[in-house]
Amino acid sequence: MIAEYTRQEMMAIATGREIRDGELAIFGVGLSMLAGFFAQAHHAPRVRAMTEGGIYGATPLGGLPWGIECNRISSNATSFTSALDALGCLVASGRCDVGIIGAAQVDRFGNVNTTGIWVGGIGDAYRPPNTRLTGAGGANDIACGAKRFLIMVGHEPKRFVEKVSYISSPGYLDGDDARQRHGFVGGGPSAIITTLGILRPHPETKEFHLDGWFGFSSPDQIRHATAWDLKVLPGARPVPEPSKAELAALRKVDVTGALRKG
Amino acid sequence: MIAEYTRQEMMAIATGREIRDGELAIFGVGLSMLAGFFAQAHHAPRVRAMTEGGIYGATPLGGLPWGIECNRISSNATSFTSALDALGCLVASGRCDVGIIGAAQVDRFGNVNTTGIWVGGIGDAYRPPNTRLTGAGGANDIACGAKRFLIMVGHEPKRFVEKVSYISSPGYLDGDDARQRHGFVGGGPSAIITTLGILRPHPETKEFHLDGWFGFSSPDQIRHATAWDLKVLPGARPVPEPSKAELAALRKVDVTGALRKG
Amino acid sequence: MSYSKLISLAEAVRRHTRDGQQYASGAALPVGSDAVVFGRELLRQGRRDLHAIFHCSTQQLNLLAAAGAVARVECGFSGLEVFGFANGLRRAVEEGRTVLEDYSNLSMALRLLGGAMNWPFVPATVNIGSDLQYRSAFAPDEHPARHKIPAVADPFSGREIGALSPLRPALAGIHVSLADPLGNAIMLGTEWSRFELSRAAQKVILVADAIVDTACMRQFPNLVRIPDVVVEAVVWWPFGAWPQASPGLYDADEEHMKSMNQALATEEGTAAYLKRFVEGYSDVPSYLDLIGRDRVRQLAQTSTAFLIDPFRRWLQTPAEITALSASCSPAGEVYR
Amino acid sequence: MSYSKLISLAEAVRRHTRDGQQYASGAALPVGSDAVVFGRELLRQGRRDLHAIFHCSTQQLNLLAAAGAVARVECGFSGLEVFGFANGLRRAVEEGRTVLEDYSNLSMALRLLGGAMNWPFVPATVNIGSDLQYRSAFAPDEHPARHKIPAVADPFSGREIGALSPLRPALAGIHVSLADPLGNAIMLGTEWSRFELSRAAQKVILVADAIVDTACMRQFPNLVRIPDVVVEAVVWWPFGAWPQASPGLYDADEEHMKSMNQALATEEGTAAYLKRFVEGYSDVPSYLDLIGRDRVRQLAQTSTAFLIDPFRRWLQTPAEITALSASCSPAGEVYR
Repeated sequence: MIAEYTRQEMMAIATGREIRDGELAIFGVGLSMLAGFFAQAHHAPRVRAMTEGGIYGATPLGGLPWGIECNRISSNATSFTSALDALGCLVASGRCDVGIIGAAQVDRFGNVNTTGIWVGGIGDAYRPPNTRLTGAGGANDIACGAKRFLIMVGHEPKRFVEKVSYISSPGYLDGDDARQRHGFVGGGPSAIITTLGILRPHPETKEFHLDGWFGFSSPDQIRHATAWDLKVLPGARPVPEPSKAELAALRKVDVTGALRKG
Repeated sequence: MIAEYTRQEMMAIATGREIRDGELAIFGVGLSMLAGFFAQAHHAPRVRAMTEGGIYGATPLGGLPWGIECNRISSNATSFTSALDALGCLVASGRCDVGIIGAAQVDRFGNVNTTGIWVGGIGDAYRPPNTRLTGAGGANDIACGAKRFLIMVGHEPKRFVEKVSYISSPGYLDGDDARQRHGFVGGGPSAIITTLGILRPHPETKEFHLDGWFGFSSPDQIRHATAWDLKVLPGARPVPEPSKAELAALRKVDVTGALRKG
Repeated sequence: MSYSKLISLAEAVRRHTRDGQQYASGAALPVGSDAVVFGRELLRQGRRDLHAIFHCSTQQLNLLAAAGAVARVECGFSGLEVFGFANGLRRAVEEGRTVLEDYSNLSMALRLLGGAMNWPFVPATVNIGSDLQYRSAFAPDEHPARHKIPAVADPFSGREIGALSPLRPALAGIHVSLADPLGNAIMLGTEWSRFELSRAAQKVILVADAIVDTACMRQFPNLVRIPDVVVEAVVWWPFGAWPQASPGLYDADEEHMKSMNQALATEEGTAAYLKRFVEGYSDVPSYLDLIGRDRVRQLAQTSTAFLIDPFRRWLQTPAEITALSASCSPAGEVYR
Repeated sequence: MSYSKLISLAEAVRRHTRDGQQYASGAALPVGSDAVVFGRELLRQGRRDLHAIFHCSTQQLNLLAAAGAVARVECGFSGLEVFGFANGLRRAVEEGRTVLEDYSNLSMALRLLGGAMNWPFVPATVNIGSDLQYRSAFAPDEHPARHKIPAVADPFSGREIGALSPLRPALAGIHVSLADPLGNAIMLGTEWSRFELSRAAQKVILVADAIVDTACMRQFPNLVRIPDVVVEAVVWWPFGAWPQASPGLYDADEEHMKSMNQALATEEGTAAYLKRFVEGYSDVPSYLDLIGRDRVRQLAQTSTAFLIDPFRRWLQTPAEITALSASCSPAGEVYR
């Protein structure tokens, strides 16, 4: 008898499973923070969590923070420093083990667009986007510097595109060893965790392949929700459903039930 | 009737007179700090003093500090930051109005050596100095960045040399507009205040000329104590002796009478 | 001897701002410490055509852009975190009224550091290889952009990295938790990039939620990350970051965060918002009335309130602050 | 869940140091906060051939160099301020036993910043045009030196400035006023470059004058400039900076500053000093006996003592500290 859970909860748990005990991890707000603190509550008690504002040693109190300077994350911190410290000294330096970022669009090489949507592409001369999004924020810095990073994104064809119209945060650029040209100290995206399954990069080409699907989805469904010709990794398999302990840990973190609405 | 005073006191007062009210000023320990706080006590009540450790708003308590992190300067500060802040954000940036530095040797263009004495010169290959001195410390940063700086030094021929054997802190290098080659934001040394008088740079050549002598010294005596052919600025004249108010202000700062021993 | 730098918000904006100015604020995260009330006053005095430098978007930038006062903006993040897109800024950018140049959050901090240090450029190992480097809204015809983040070769290894342009904004309005009348300031919560901004800006005006006696600063000098020597003026304005949060003092006003952002999504909504929440107060008391005294009390019941406890004994009352401000003339009178 | 990182000084040196290592300390000014007792323990355990990175010379570097344990050193200031030249270091340099590479105080801080940021180089608008750039003790035959502070052209203006090499020392021993068992630290007084060093070093060991409960850090998170995430181990050692000062806790021991520096001026004096003040104690109590209990009490009567007042209620007693240390195994046991 499997407990009931939402797609958002499955995505958060699958993301949390990627985080290992003792790691130095940077979380953004929202889903990313829930996934991270779920990992801490469940299997990674010694995870060293921080935010890009340089908030250390804190766990959210009284619900999901509205932002990384929300008082809900500032009420039990052991250290407050700065963006330069967190994103510079600890992330861009290559010291941070893992970061979690979101995406409006992601492409086959794991490049992320959070800057804007240009109908018909930008063109040669830059023009304002038809839909302005949030910009790169700290995600570009995580994508360049963290040893690895995870991308969390809802699985829809308009989001999983052949080529993003603007690279806000670099994945593997045009694949293979393209990251090396820029000397990035970070290793690149290790997984894209979606509302339907998990994609991982091919070890050589760095193209993202299907590696796992959830109990409520299927490889076919995922391929249909992906605008590029999604290949499947050898060994791809169903992702284990959330255990009772996992769900209990996640729901303890998700005080306000934000993920149960999804 | 002129009050009695020592050569060290005259030098400190002459240096303090160079500091104007409201200026942002960086002081080192010892003579430099006494001269600076004398100015604050006497004619520059709004001088904004700091040390290279980023100690702001402090005045020495209980005597001359042993160093710029001595508790005597840490007991009434309004802000403690760091070397990067004080020497970088405020001095190297060009923001600081005036700094005071010392010298083991100074040459005709106001270049300062505090690194070492090499008998017969260093030669082409670097070798350890015969006498190792204290190194550049923050003086190089002041010499490059402060809008102007003052050099305080005992007037002896071995200290006033044609060319220093090692430039620890740049004055006008080889004169004229040599500083501009390096794009220094700071203006260079505006005066050398010695135990015998005051030297100032020629406006064009930047060679230091005699501009003033003390009550107890004379142009001849100063020329004899200078190893280069010291020229005299038009308008050079005796430096006014310390007033009673100046001496009283200085001695209030020089609690332990460090300057009266000199 | 020390001089009070306390002046009114209206006077600070009158004296130190002008149309077309490079104005930096928002040096805190989208829901946190930002001098939002400084932006309201800019609009009250009709400033426009601003070149805004915001490390992150905040409700201040959202409002200024919605009101049409921002010609150009450089920032690292243009949303409002969990509150979604910044609708006013978004609308201004999509309509081409505001030109937004994109960087990352680290890059903005580095550019402020470079300004503080007065470096000609800052080394960048981030933003390179992405469209943050290749696309420039300020130089739209360059593709790839050549002057936004040009390449520079490391002289030690030959490796090519990026060079960021330093920022030296003409004016910064910086929100702090506590300031003394001299301009010494304590920030509670992440500094974000307020330390770097306070050194990079050519002129700094503090907007403090509370004023404390200088004795507080002498007790906690390591907390005084903005010393008076870099500060031009101090403005006292409680709830100056509202509807955003100020750790130790008040929580974010979630209801107003949402309703404000919703209003700024349209021109009509913006007009109504301006009428009510920009023009609708004349001083601190009527501003607090506008928020609602009950709301004010409730927001101050923050779980972070204990952070302010060590400083309570030095807090100045409104009457004391008024007395200190009155003693401040342009020539700078002695206050103690 | 949290884990105690408290270990003994002897164990810290045994586990984390080795001959020939790049060891950074002295990240405070010559008369202030420095982990001097860490240097004593390095000598007790016979470490040698060290590559020392000292922002400024201190009595620690003076002692290590006098004892012949330093092969190379990079620093910005090699004196002892009003106490004069550092005789031990001076002697080692003049005799060619220690090779000293000169920088300025800002350059050392910048090089640590560059290491913390993992930049390939750091822009330098100082040190250029002087012999700090043209002369290299590490590359004596190059004149002018080409690799110490090479030129780099600003890609925006073409202006040529200098490029400093970043520092990433293998180990840093950092003196702090207060630490908790997790490795969160508060520094009182100037940070000098301890913030940058704590991020630049590959491994950080804190030497704390006093241990406080983590509740202290949660009350003053803005004072915790070194968070536990960058710290490997915490050593409790009161008067660990002696004979130098620790603001809030003790003054410089002027008599010992002088007699120590005098002793280090000769080989015989150094041998006598090592016998008495390096080998002459076995633990914290016998170390304090060696200083002299009266002297200890007198040095603690500092005019800065009020700086520690806000933290007194969280100070741990020696017995509490011992209990916390005992709970620390290499596998990291939970302490609370």
